[in-house]
Amino acid sequence: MSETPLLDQVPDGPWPSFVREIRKTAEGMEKAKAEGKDVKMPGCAKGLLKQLEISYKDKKTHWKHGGIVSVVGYGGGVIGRYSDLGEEIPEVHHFHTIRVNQPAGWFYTTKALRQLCDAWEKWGSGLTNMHGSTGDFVYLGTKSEHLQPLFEEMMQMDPPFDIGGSGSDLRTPSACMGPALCEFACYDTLDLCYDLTMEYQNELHRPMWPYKFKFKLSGCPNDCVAAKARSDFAIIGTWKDDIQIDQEAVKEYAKWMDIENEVVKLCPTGAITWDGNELKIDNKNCVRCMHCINKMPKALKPGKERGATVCIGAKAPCVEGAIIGWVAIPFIPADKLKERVKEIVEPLWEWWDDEGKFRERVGEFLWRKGMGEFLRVIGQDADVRMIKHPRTNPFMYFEKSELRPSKVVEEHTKRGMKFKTLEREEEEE
Amino acid sequence: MSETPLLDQVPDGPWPSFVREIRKTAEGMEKAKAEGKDVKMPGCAKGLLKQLEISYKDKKTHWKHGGIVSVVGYGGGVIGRYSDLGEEIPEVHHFHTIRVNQPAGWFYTTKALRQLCDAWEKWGSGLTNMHGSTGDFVYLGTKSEHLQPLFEEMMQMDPPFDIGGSGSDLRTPSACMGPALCEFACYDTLDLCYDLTMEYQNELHRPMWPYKFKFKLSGCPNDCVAAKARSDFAIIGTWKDDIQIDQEAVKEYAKWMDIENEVVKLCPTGAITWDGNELKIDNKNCVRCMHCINKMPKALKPGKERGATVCIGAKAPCVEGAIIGWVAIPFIPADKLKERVKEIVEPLWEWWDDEGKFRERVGEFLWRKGMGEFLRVIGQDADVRMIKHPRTNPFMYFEKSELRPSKVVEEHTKRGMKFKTLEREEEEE
Amino acid sequence: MATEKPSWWKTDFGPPKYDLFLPEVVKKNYGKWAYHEVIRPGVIKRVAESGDTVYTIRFGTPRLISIYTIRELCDIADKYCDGHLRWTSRHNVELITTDESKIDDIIKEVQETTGFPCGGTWDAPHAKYGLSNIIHTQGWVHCHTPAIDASGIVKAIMDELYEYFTEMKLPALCRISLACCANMCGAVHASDISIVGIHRTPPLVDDDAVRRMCELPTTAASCPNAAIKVKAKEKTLEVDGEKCMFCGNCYTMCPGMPLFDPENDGAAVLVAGKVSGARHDPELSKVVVPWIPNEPPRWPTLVSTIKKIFLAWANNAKKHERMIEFIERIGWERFFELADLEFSWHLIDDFRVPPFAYASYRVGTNFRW
Amino acid sequence: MATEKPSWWKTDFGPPKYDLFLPEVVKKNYGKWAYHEVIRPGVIKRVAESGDTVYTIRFGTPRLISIYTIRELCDIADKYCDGHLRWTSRHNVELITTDESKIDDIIKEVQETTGFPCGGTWDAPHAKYGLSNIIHTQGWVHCHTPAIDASGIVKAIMDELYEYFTEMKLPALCRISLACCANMCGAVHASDISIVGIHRTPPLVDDDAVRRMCELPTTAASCPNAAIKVKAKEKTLEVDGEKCMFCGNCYTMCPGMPLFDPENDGAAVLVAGKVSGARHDPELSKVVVPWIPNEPPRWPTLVSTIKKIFLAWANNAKKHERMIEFIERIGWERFFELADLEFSWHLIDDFRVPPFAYASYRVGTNFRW
Ligand code: SRM
Ligand code: SRM
Ligand code: SRM
Ligand code: SRM
Ligand code: SF4
Ligand code: SF4
Ligand code: SF4
Ligand code: SF4
Ligand code: SF4
Ligand code: SF4
Ligand code: SF4
Ligand code: SF4
Repeated sequence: MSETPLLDQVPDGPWPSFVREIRKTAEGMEKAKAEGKDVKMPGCAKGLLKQLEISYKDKKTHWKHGGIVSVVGYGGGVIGRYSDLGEEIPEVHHFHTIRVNQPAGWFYTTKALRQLCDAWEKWGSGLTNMHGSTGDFVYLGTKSEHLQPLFEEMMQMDPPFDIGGSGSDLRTPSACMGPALCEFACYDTLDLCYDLTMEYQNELHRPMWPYKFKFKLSGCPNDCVAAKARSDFAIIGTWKDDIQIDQEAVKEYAKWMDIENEVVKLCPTGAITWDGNELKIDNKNCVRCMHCINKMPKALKPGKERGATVCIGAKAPCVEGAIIGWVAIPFIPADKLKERVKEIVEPLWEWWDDEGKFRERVGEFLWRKGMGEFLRVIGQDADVRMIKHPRTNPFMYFEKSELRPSKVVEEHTKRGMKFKTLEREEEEE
Repeated sequence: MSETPLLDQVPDGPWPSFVREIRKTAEGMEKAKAEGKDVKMPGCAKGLLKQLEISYKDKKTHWKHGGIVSVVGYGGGVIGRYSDLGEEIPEVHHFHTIRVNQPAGWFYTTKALRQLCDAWEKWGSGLTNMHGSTGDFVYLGTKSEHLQPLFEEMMQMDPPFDIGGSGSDLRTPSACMGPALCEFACYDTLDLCYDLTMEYQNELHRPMWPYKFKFKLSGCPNDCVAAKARSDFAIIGTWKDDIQIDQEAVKEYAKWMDIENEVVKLCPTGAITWDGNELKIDNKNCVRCMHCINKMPKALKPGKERGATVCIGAKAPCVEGAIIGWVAIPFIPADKLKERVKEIVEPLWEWWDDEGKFRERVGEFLWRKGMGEFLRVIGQDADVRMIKHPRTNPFMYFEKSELRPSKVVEEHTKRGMKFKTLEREEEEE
Repeated sequence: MATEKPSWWKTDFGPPKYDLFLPEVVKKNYGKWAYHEVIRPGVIKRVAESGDTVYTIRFGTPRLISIYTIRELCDIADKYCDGHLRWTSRHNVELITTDESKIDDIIKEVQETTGFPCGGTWDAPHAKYGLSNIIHTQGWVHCHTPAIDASGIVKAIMDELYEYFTEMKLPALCRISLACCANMCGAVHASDISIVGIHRTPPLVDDDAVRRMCELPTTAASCPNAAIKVKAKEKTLEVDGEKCMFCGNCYTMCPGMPLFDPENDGAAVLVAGKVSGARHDPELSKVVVPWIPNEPPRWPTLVSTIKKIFLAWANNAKKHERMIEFIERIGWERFFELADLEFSWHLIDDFRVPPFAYASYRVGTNFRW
Repeated sequence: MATEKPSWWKTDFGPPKYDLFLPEVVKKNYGKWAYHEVIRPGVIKRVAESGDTVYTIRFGTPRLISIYTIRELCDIADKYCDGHLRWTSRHNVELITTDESKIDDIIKEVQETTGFPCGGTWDAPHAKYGLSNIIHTQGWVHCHTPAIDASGIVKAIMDELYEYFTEMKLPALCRISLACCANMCGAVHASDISIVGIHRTPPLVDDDAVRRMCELPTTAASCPNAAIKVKAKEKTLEVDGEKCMFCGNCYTMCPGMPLFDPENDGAAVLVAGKVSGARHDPELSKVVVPWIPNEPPRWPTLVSTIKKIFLAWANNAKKHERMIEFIERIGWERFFELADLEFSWHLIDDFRVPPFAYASYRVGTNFRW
């Protein structure tokens, strides 16, 4: 009888099977070993199958908390993992993953990929995730003692591959394909992603903050990397001026497309009219949702005054509830993005690092501190575009500078009352 | 120069002036006194003018916290009020209000009103609020020593008038005119209001709960007493079956009304169609918002299966933020209302009384406790109509009875773990 | 006090039963009304299934009314209405008659005697809406916590918007309300336009009063922002001015915590609340102007701000489009422009209970320029 | 460790710059694409302003892939694509070519060698949408906190919905995702349909482990429901089972707080999240099925529930109408009926931070029967 009767049932059905991938790896690694290749963990994939079979039987995981494992000079990027069946299945006693910083947009050459495979055939399980949810290329399963030599091999690849983020640090930024392949891109996602990644190598590699922090970059509001839901700092391409219309191309579409029902009526603000001849957009009323552009890519294009909106705070539900990022900076022109993003994010980090609680994401931190303080920290004014609607309670703070001189204020001052202020560490400045 | 130069400016403009009312009262009271009537506080209205003038100059109130003042046998219904200018203006040193329980729907006879006026001319300031925000007829301003004799006079009126609520008790229920004058009423608001008021006289008159509790009754979702926003327990008339349509009357409207744009297109669920001849309503899709009925009262009527929805928890923003009541009981048939409302509200009060915190309104209490417990307390199942949308987090409670038998549950039980349960005081039953 | 009670003595007898006060025609047609028509501003004709007809004639009042005025109204009701009248849920008074021919006289007499104008109705079938009275509270006339007066402001605003009360020329219902402090004794938290009194300085602790009259832990606990510390040794309280957002809750609990400052108290303006279910779900009001100073007796800045907002809506809304519906159509961006208001950080919710604030942040990038 | 470093030694050198990996035609037309067309399921033709054309051919993968599979893909990319390929943000791989004639061969070879199907695209202009891959996480393959497996469930669901991947026959975009615990390492909180692993029994405190490995106050503080008490004397922790809602946060902090129960762990199902701004603002997902047991290896109950929900939408939605848009049109009442789901009290939010829950309660009475 098979050693893995439960897993044997998985390959049923047409969708590609992860069990088949693990088996293929197990066979490949054994064969490579047999062929005399330097394969340090030939039985690892097979070990994983064994453990997985037990999980399928027990209906629970058999992985334990990882200790801290890493490579020289780095504080993160490796997730330590140990099996609680270590004695029974020593092949997976250690089963750490390494997060390898993917190239922006996930473009690869076969040459680069083959190097990554070769190194992993030697030092690891031969299994990967392409890709992790944050965007990294993930090496899945190796031993502590292989981490360092593997990384040294990565340093020497052409081009070399570096390690991504984990722990309470900057996580590996990721970006949609943007200008590389997409006609909708309102700024250069790949370039900004690369630039931020390079600028913040230290923040990426040495956990130092109250909790993790994620950048994700999408070239337009379609948001093909789900930045709005999955990154503390989402940079979403957009535009400010008028949608570009090619009326001739609209007419081409009109030949077969039901423009009235599928475009005009689905515009969320009713900003479009179509008289059978000309498509008109009331741009003051357009919220740049992308629907009409998505429907008629040959005829419509984002405007020419392009840039990005920053949405802040997105995260999963632990601890305070899930957050979809909210608008923090309504617009940064495309040519100012590199500079402005840094000017915003650096004081934000400093502030959060100083005053954030342990395991408090930036979103939760801002809930606690209020957007007023955030704006002051990053030196920006409030914009109505930041809110769905204004506050529903009259419980507002006022700074002392906003008060009129009065006896009461005087008396408070005399008594040493500290008033609310949005200036940071006023006294120290 | 006038004693009240600031208040003198108020009567400017066409809207009726409260200053004029106060002056008229001051004059009337003095005159009555002069005519030999038994007027205990002839200078009171004038005193109020004086104090008000000072407030207008100082831009602040001159009323102080009230102590507890009341009438024999009652714990509430009187708001004690003292002037901080008591020495300067002794006429308003005491200035308590008495909340008089208005008749449901605010219908009066002149006979009744004249009695109320006569008693107030004798024992009070001669000023009233018609009506207070909660709905009471408010006697505005008298002295502690007049409270009891005044109330005794109220007892002897024909019909007698009783005192309303204040403090941490049931507040005076109020109701829209409903079936008395309105064709939309889906249940008898006046009758239910009277019935509840009579049933809960003790709760109304003797503060006993963690905080106040308000009933308001509207005969349909138009909600002409703002029950959804202003009462802990809002009883809103509604129906379950099909809107009644008189097609001939629709055609009458069609002669001058733009049915397509003003009715069909404004239906929030797009449930209406009009082909110029017949108006059709997809009743499965109707949310009974009332718009089409409001527009065509001669042609459309609520369905025949009538009753009410209970929305719970509404209140002003102190302390946790303002609440518009949410759906707690989607439907109670009209003929079951008297019975069911009591069956629901009594265990709710008991529970809130036991476990509510000081100054915690029912809405806030339910936020803290969860709707699951509420449903169990009132013995009802959850209904999808209670929510705008299901929860956005997976942090659900499960009762022990919902768990499957398992080793883990056994071990927990062995160790004495108390599991979540929605049964109340299980152990005591 | 526990002496023998007289024979007429009673308690808990409750309000008069409503049916004692209903006009005959109402009793007869109770629950059997067929339809209504607003035949002119202030006058509603109600027709029963039986064919019976009744007219209700509505008048605006200042709410604070004299017993002498009530008697005048009684005189008129006796003369024309068989002694029947009612008040509405918005401080208006309605005279009730079955005789159409008496309407003019009633209007004339009420107006002449009391000064109360006829109006405040709305006519949904014809999409002609009048402005009703302003729901309001006590203010400096009676309450101990107000940051603004109530009646004086209402008067100043209604003077300015008078024509909208007496005519029906608005595109939709517009409810205005006022509360003199954050306790919001009115439907301020769910009105198309509303005014709420706010303080802007923390309580100035009066140690003596605190010691005499307050329970320290309860008062401290009453603060939603945990801004109050008990100073156990000194037997008093201390306020953290950086945390206080001036709600007045502590003062409600304890007279030793006054937070009045004539120069800094004032009014916030809210918009876009709604109660009825018509077309759009009920909605909480939202703050659009953080603060306007107290300017008695006529509050010119506040009045002109309200009028600006009112007209921005009235002149641009579609038929039946209430404030929230209007703003959702044009967007808050455009509303602030149209109403010539300034958006500032105060208007972004940062009230203590954080996810509630978040529910008002804008997710996604769909906004207008 | 602080020995002399070799000459090639470096750290913080970052990822390869993207342009090193871009195909020639992409470099040339970078930022200058004119439009795209989905010429058949899986194949997108992209035309640049210059007139240059490139084809991307998309294949579904199980995400967990072998280096041997990657090498196979490399072989094919070398043969047809000048050595260029990319992955998408949803675990799909795309081969890139400028030569239309190679498309058939690429599809055939990838399918035959790796078993990866061509598809996963959508065509908004023609309103024909394919289902893309399921974003998912580690599950029993690698993580220490999962309540369910990831890959095995994804496989079972995609087997069932396969035709929707290879054909484009959906009315709108539908994103499915899975996370194996409430940490939600995926876009589960904002997907049209999603599955999340949940526990249902409180942590079974392992006193020894707690003493050895955990900081007591930090672990206690990590509980969002304040369900954990420090037993200072015993140097361990105690859980209040009446307050715990099984989030696993304490276990993430402390290995001594395992909350696994094979019989009671399982999956919750959420719907109606969304990320793009198209037509409708982004939305959080909402729980519609509180719990389905773990049934490895094929999870039949979970799979059939997902399919039921999926079809209720696919068969009834209008063009371009995503799950949230669909449900907002028909109402949650109707959705539960259509998808044959039971509404229960678990689905009413009661998570600790109260006003957040309230934001999901229905105010007003506008609902359907
Ligand atoms: C590997 C990966 C899942 C995957 O299979 O792809 C992953 C795996 C883990 N995540 Fe994650 N997260 C991964 C992307 C995410 C994402 C998605 C994203 O980044 O777009 C999220 C949701 C977005 C967010 O940041 O909130 C996510 C939210 C979490 C959380 C909850 C954080 C929160 O604030 O609520 C935790 C808990 C924690 O940090 O302690 C967590 C914790 C973990 C840990 C480290 C478990 C733990 O308790 O410490 C997991 C290690 C699993 C393992 O054994 O390998 N992971 N995690 C993803 C990273 C791969 C990569 O680098 O590409
Ligand atoms: C008289 C009246 C205002 C008016 O001018 O009409 C009034 C006056 C007061 N209200 Fe009120 N409330 C009045 C209706 C309301 C309403 C409206 C309603 O009932 O429809 C509300 C909002 C709805 C609600 O219940 O939340 C209301 C919400 C409050 C609150 C805040 C309660 C909360 O949970 O947030 C307080 C504060 C308190 O209870 O300590 C309050 C407290 C007060 C106090 C007793 C002041 C205090 O701090 O103790 C006021 C006495 C004023 C005075 O000197 O006469 N009043 N109060 C209304 C009662 C008259 C009547 O019986 O008809
Ligand atoms: C008299 C009064 C009830 C009472 O028992 O006192 C009343 C009477 C009527 N209301 Fe009302 N409503 C009354 C307060 C309200 C309130 C409460 C409030 O303002 O605080 C509301 C909720 C306001 C809100 O949503 O914020 C209210 C929302 C409605 C609506 C919904 C309109 C909308 O578009 O939202 C209708 C329907 C309509 O327009 O015909 C309505 C309809 C009506 C009708 C047509 C009902 C009928 O068939 O008789 C009545 C006459 C309307 C008119 O004046 O032309 N009534 N009505 C109240 C009049 C107050 C006043 O003096 O102005
Ligand atoms: C390849 C990829 C970007 C990448 O850098 O990897 C991509 C590519 C495209 N997306 Fe996307 N989207 C990709 C993930 C996403 C995501 C993220 C996600 O799913 O996690 C979203 C947000 C999903 C959400 O809202 O929950 C996303 C929402 C859209 C939309 C919005 C559709 C809508 O109705 O909401 C469009 C517009 C459209 O339909 O044309 C779009 C449009 C497009 C276009 C047409 C852009 C273009 O002109 O090339 C691309 C091809 C579509 C096709 O397959 O037919 N893309 N797209 C991602 C493909 C993943 C996959 O393998 O399936
Ligand atoms: S987010 Fe916009 S720019 Fe980026 S790939 Fe998607 S559609 Fe293109
Ligand atoms: S982008 Fe969206 S909002 Fe703007 S016109 Fe097009 S469909 Fe309307
Ligand atoms: S709430 Fe309905 S029934 Fe009552 S008066 Fe208003 S419209 Fe008539
Ligand atoms: S009552 Fe409202 S929801 Fe129902 S059909 Fe009429 S307009 Fe539509
Ligand atoms: S709103 Fe405030 S100040 Fe005004 S009456 Fe109510 S409690 Fe008093
Ligand atoms: S006014 Fe409100 S916030 Fe300020 S100290 Fe008092 S209770 Fe606290
Ligand atoms: S979702 Fe939970 S169980 Fe799954 S990988 Fe993330 S942390 Fe691990
Ligand atoms: S599982 Fe979550 S709720 Fe339960 S004790 Fe642990 S941290 Fe608290």
